[in-house]
Amino acid sequence: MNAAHSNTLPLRTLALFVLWLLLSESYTLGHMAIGFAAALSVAFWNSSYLSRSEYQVRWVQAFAYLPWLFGRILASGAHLSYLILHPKLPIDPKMIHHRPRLSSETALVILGNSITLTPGTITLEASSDELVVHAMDDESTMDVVNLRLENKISGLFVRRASRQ
Amino acid sequence: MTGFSLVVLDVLAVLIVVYLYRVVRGPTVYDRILGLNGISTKAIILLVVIGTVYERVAMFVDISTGYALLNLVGALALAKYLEQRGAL
Amino acid sequence: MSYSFELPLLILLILTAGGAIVVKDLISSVLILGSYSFFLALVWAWLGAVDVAFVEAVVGAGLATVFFLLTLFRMAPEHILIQRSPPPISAVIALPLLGLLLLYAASDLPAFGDPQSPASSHISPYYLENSLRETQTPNVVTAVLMDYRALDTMLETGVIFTSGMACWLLLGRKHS
Amino acid sequence: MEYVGAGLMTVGLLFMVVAAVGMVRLPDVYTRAHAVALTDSLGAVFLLAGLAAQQGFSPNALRILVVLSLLYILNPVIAHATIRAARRSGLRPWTREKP
Repeated sequence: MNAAHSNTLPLRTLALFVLWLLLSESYTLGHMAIGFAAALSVAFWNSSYLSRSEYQVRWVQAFAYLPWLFGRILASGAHLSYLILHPKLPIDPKMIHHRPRLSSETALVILGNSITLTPGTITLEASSDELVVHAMDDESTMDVVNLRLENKISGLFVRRASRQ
Repeated sequence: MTGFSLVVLDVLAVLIVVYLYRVVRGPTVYDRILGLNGISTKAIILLVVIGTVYERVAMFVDISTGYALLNLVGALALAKYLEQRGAL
Repeated sequence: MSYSFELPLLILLILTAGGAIVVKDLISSVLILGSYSFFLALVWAWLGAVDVAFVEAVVGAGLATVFFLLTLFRMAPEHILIQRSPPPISAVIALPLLGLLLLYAASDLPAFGDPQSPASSHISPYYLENSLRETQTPNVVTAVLMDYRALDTMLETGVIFTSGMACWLLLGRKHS
Repeated sequence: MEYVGAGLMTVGLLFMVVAAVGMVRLPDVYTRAHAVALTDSLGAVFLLAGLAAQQGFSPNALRILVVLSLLYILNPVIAHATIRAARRSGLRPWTREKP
């Protein structure tokens, strides 16, 4: 555990503890003590899983991203429903190989998750140099091919001023 | 709104039968896993709906959260194993 | 309380139980048993026994499935297929008779939710009135399980512990 | 608020019915995975959001939203893992024109 992680430890503990308080609805001293101990230990033991990245999340854009993603999910969900309910089943499944230009691992994970969440496309393989995506038809692939998703996600991160 | 909740419960139960058909028939083991995953998603939602019907959401949400996490662990373990071993 | 959701649940239970018997390989059978176990948990939840539902979902649908699968993965692939011999004649005759006998016995049970049944008129009121004062537990089912039936539950825990140890000993061995 | 909740739940149920139809009609694992992802991402989200709306602004609505976000995060992971296992074990995807 290096210095950067212990900096955020109180913050993570606080976030988990607030979640506990909201969910437990029991504010006796004993229960709150248990909750605080649990939050602290979870935050502490998971420290080693946080990799210190040179990117920083821009929170405003991150919160704006979720509704936008949901809108895309709705649109492609309607399209996929049309494909499924159409009597002739006009699907044309294909694999597309996509080379992401994202360098941060977190951004790559978010990209893969967003692709899978959007109906009509599912991430098959994700590595830093290639994403294999299975798509229902040409129209579903649009968001991946024309880099809309990717540009959105790369806008969520900003390179941190290097401290070393 | 209890009447509407009951309708939701029954529709979900009927949909589960469809997924069950996929689990029983599914040509490959992956079809079965997918079907089971769909069933557990629906069952998690069913638990929350039952919780709202009984007006004890807190307790039922606990169960469904636990089940969602266990489902993740089980599905991931299974997928990892099948990946190493190959199709049956 | 209406019966409109119990019937679909019970039908699902029977379907999954039948499906687990019918399928050809053990992995599918285990997966279907997992969903069976989950429907059982839904039944408990619907009847208001939340703790039992929780245990059923965690142990039955989660842990048992994973343990079964871990065991299957240690087996040779050819042993995973089920070779089923036709059932013996005596079983074909005797089991439906046993079922009829059970149905006949069940017809004497008090109706579900009948306020006049012995369980509702003698035992339940006592627990409902006194359990909070005697055990300080808000959930009556938990109070019955953990306090009034504590010895029983303790021995059950012993059984579960033993089986857990057995699983660990069997599965924890190194591949040779 | 109750009627908003009921409306959202109806939309969620519709998506779930579509996904179940897809589960039966679609030809192979990969395409069926799309149907399951549809259930999870739209059906579950609409249904749970409807339930939360019925609860109004209360801790219970928050709890339901916790389940919602859990499903929202975990289900893509499960779908991806299953499909990746299918691909790595050499299952060929179904295509329109037979090679």
